[in-house]
Amino acid sequence: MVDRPDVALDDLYREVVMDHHRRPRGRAPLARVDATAHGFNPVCGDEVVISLALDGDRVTGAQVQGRGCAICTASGSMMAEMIPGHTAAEAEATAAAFRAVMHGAPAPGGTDLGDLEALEGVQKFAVRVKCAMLPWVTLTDALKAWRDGGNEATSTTEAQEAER
Amino acid sequence: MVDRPDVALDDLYREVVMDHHRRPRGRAPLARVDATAHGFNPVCGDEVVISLALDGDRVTGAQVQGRGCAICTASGSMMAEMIPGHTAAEAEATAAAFRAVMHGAPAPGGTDLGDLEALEGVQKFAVRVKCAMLPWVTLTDALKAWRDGGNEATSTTEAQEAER
Amino acid sequence: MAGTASPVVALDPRALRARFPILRRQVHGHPLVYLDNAATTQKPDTVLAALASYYTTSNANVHRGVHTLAEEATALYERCRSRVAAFVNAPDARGVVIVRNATEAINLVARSWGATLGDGDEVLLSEMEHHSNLVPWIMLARERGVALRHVPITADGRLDMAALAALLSPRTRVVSLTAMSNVLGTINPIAEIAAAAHRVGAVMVVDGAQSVPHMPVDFQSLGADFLAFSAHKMYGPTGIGFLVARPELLEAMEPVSGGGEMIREVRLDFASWNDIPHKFEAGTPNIADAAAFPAALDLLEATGMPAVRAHERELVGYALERLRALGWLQLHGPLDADARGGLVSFVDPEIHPHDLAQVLDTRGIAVRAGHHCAQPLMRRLDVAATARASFGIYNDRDDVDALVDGLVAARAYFGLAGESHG
Amino acid sequence: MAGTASPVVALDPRALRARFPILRRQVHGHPLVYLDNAATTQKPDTVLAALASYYTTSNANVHRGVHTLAEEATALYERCRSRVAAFVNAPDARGVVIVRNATEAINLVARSWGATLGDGDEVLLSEMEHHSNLVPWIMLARERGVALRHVPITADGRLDMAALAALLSPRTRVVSLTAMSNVLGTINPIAEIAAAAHRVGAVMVVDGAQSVPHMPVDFQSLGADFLAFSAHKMYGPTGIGFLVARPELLEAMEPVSGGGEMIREVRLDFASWNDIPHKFEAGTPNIADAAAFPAALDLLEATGMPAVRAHERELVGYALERLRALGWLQLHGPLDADARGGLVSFVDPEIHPHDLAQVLDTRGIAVRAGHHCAQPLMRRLDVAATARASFGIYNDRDDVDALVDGLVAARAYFGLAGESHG
Ligand SMILES: Cc1ncc(COP(=O)(O)O)c(C=O)c1O
Ligand SMILES: Cc1ncc(COP(=O)(O)O)c(C=O)c1O
Repeated sequence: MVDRPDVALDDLYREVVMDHHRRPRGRAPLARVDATAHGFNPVCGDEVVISLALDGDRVTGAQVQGRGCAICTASGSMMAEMIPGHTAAEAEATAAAFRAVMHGAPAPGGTDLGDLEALEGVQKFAVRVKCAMLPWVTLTDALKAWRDGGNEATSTTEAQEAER
Repeated sequence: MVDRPDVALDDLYREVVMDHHRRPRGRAPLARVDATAHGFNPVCGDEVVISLALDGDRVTGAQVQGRGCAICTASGSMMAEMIPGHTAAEAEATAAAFRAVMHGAPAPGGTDLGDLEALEGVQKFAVRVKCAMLPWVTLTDALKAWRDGGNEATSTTEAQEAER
Repeated sequence: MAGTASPVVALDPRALRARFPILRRQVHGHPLVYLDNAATTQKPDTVLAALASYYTTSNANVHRGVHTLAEEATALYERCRSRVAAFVNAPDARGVVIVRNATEAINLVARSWGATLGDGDEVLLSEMEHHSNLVPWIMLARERGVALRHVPITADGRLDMAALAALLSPRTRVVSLTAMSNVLGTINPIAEIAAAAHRVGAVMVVDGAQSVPHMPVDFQSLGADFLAFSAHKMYGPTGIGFLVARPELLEAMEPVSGGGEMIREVRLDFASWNDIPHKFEAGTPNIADAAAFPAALDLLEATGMPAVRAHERELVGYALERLRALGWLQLHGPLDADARGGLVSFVDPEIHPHDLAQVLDTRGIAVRAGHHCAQPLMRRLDVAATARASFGIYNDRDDVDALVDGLVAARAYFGLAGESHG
Repeated sequence: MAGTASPVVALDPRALRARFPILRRQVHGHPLVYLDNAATTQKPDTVLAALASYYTTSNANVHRGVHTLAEEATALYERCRSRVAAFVNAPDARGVVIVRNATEAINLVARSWGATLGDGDEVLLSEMEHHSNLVPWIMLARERGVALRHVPITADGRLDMAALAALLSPRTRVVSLTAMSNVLGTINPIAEIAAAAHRVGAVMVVDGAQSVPHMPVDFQSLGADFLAFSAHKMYGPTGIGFLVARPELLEAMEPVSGGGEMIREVRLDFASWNDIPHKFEAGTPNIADAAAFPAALDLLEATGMPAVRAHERELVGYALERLRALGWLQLHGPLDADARGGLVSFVDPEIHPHDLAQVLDTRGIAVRAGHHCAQPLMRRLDVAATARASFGIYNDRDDVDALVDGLVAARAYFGLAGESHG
């Protein structure tokens, strides 16, 4: 049997998480879309579509659509709140830091994860890590496609979470 | 674990069997060959070639060549001794009766198995049944090919012993 | 098995439960309530004992050895084949190919029998199929230009039989359908469909992954040409499954995998094949699990498949009733317990199935949440995922009650109204 | 494992033997002397315990479930993959595909990587290959017109390296060779051959069925592109084997089997694939045996593969010496123990191998008699069959002595002269 400390549900569904889940931010359509990506979790069928407005390399607006579980929805909502005002590179650094935390590593020094810290408990639930990562994996893809000159991408949690 | 009564080696290698094994009959070439078949046991690589001379539907001579284990050799030797003088149908009946015995059934009433009775003990050694049957399977094929108008056939113990 | 007309003796889930050591386990401080039997079932003590016995007394490689262990191992391995043949009333044990799972069985048919198909030929599937009965045919369509047709489902989750009749034509070469949906529970009228398939000259492939473990299945009276199922869904070990086929069809098929056991004669640049079923079993097979599986068949036969079906029919009826009474759930599949196997898929419109399963897990209740390897069906039902509770011989009404309590608790946990309307 | 430079601590076969329950069995009233390890090995108590533990605590289907058992089963299954990767020093666990056996692994390469080959391309094999490394390529040759070339063997049973060099050309797309012959025992210089294969742009496929269980094998320092082996030959369960590959190669390959687990997205007439290695693992895998196999790796790692090799090298040296001394046996393969693994094939010119094995069996000694799935090699050696004794970690000199006594007794039984010349 696998050693697994008993986990409380409240570790997963913290207050902040539930708040984002109930009133997800970033649902409103953007006036202009510079980058977009469609993310898909083949394990559970969850989908998100991330749309971004950029000014130079600074994200000015983010929309998160799709259907997902509480964790996925909350994670996307936090993202929509956090990244506008940041550069693409900063957003990517946040995604990387969040992935590190989800896989049990400490957040790289200096990264402020803000509300995302409330998702820290997800790391104890292996299957749910993909739920939390889906919006961020998709964001990374949207930014990559935007850099590469395209503006649309499709991604899955499997592809990017496989290395963990 | 499979229930398997303890078996003595002497059940397998009876005196008569050993005699046929040491001095196999029917090795001499025939003056005339009317039917022939090549038999092959893919489990162990044993091979026999049966050649028959026929007069009408009566077998007048049999040659058994090839390389095989003691059981296979003895069985072929007994065959070479038994079937000349018998009709094709009689030879086939003997083959059928011997197969029945090898698979644990009583010999059909009226069949005289002669020396073959000494191979009765083989039935307790599942893998070795194919060794004993190889010459007979091949004989059956030779006769079948002869009836069908051809005069050559190839057969394996797998093909004909599969139904057991 | 087939043809015994003895009256159905009700099974005793409590007595059966005692035979499954894992059911004494606690999960998060609660006794395990295992409701994920459609994914895989638990294993009785006798299967574990048979496994251990094989390895501690008779382990050897099969088919080629003279020594005692090899002979015993071969006999045990072949015994599995004949037991399986008898269990589904196959015409001949030579028609039983031992594979890894139902998926491999269907792939074998799609690849090997499928190699006789080409442009203009059609394969008829349905909207309720598991990926294992879709993807092999999609691969075949890509390779050989075969056209795939799909029987739609009705609003209550049954095959649309009128549409099926209209889709059958002389171009139809294969009809491949699940006998019981792993999402909707629907039991399909296979015998009727097989007869129709045969009338147009098609072969009938039956995905029995869900039916063989849960109801009497008679290969011959179904009129099946191929039947695929997995041991692990019928109280047997993982890693072993079966393709049961009419021997004549297997005779005509080419092997898809080459190696030891499956050959007759090999030269450096030439090989000929062994007889069926061996020509489809390349390499050392899963001997131990084959040796152990008959212990699972013993249990099912001693319980009686009619009794298994009656028990699960009763249980799914009770579950449907209690789940409907909650008032807030979407239930998928026919609401008539006679038309469905012992599983129920549901969606709480306000709680994602993943979250629901998570809450249930903290109460020791194991249900599955997801697309159940049926993405096209999810799309048809217009859901991303469902939660699914699926029953086995050891489940009883208490398990259903625990599930219902858990669903109510989940609503409370997520701050939603959750008054039972029942 | 790889790179540990600790001195080789000799293994203690008696202590190891105590770990294998079956070795306490009697056969025909004699203690079992198991000398058929090249066909399959016996299983230690820890593997049996791991199997039982999986089924009694964590059994569930993998990869798709939220519930605790599903999470545990998934972790155990994936742990097998990473343990195997570490054991052979693979660059990445994503390069480890879990299959049924070595045969399936080679078929996967021949079918999937082989689909990139065509007319004019060549596959280089050898005269000493097992059917499992011949037939998949024969099937490929039939389908795609690829030409097969075979490295001949020398009189003492080694690859003819000069001939190999001459056969390699830019047309050679695949070199697929056994690292250790299951008949001759010959250990082939794979690293050297892989380097030569890479120079002409071919991929190197290594049949590790006999080498991985019996000597240190380092995927990266061998320069292998693909490595195939079976758990059942290395003290693990039947029904599970591995294809270890460079991940880039797997990425570029198409799956050969479709179904659950291996997909990304499925529509009725379209499917896309999951990431490696999952895209090659369709359907419910052999979870229990994957969960149990690391216990066998524990034993091998604790013993140390250098110690395993040293033990078997010593034993085969002793066996060669004693068998030669009998004076009447034909021995096949190199006579130098450094050049061969722990097995020896022999023929008594006056007793057919089947009869020899039968006599040995009545004394409790299990050896294999037959063509050992190497018919072309038998033809090359001009024998119908050989007898083979193959060693494992629990065998010792007493077992060799019992074998030699049995061979003498067989001569007596068949009324042949059988004076030992040694
Ligand atoms: C050299 C070699 N290759 C391949 C195999 C095939 O192994 P398996 O039957 O486990 O697939 C064997 C064993 O029989 C072998 O000895
Ligand atoms: C209807 C149906 N078909 C096929 C399968 C595939 O079974 P397996 O994964 O054992 O191959 C399943 C189970 O997952 C199923 O429910």
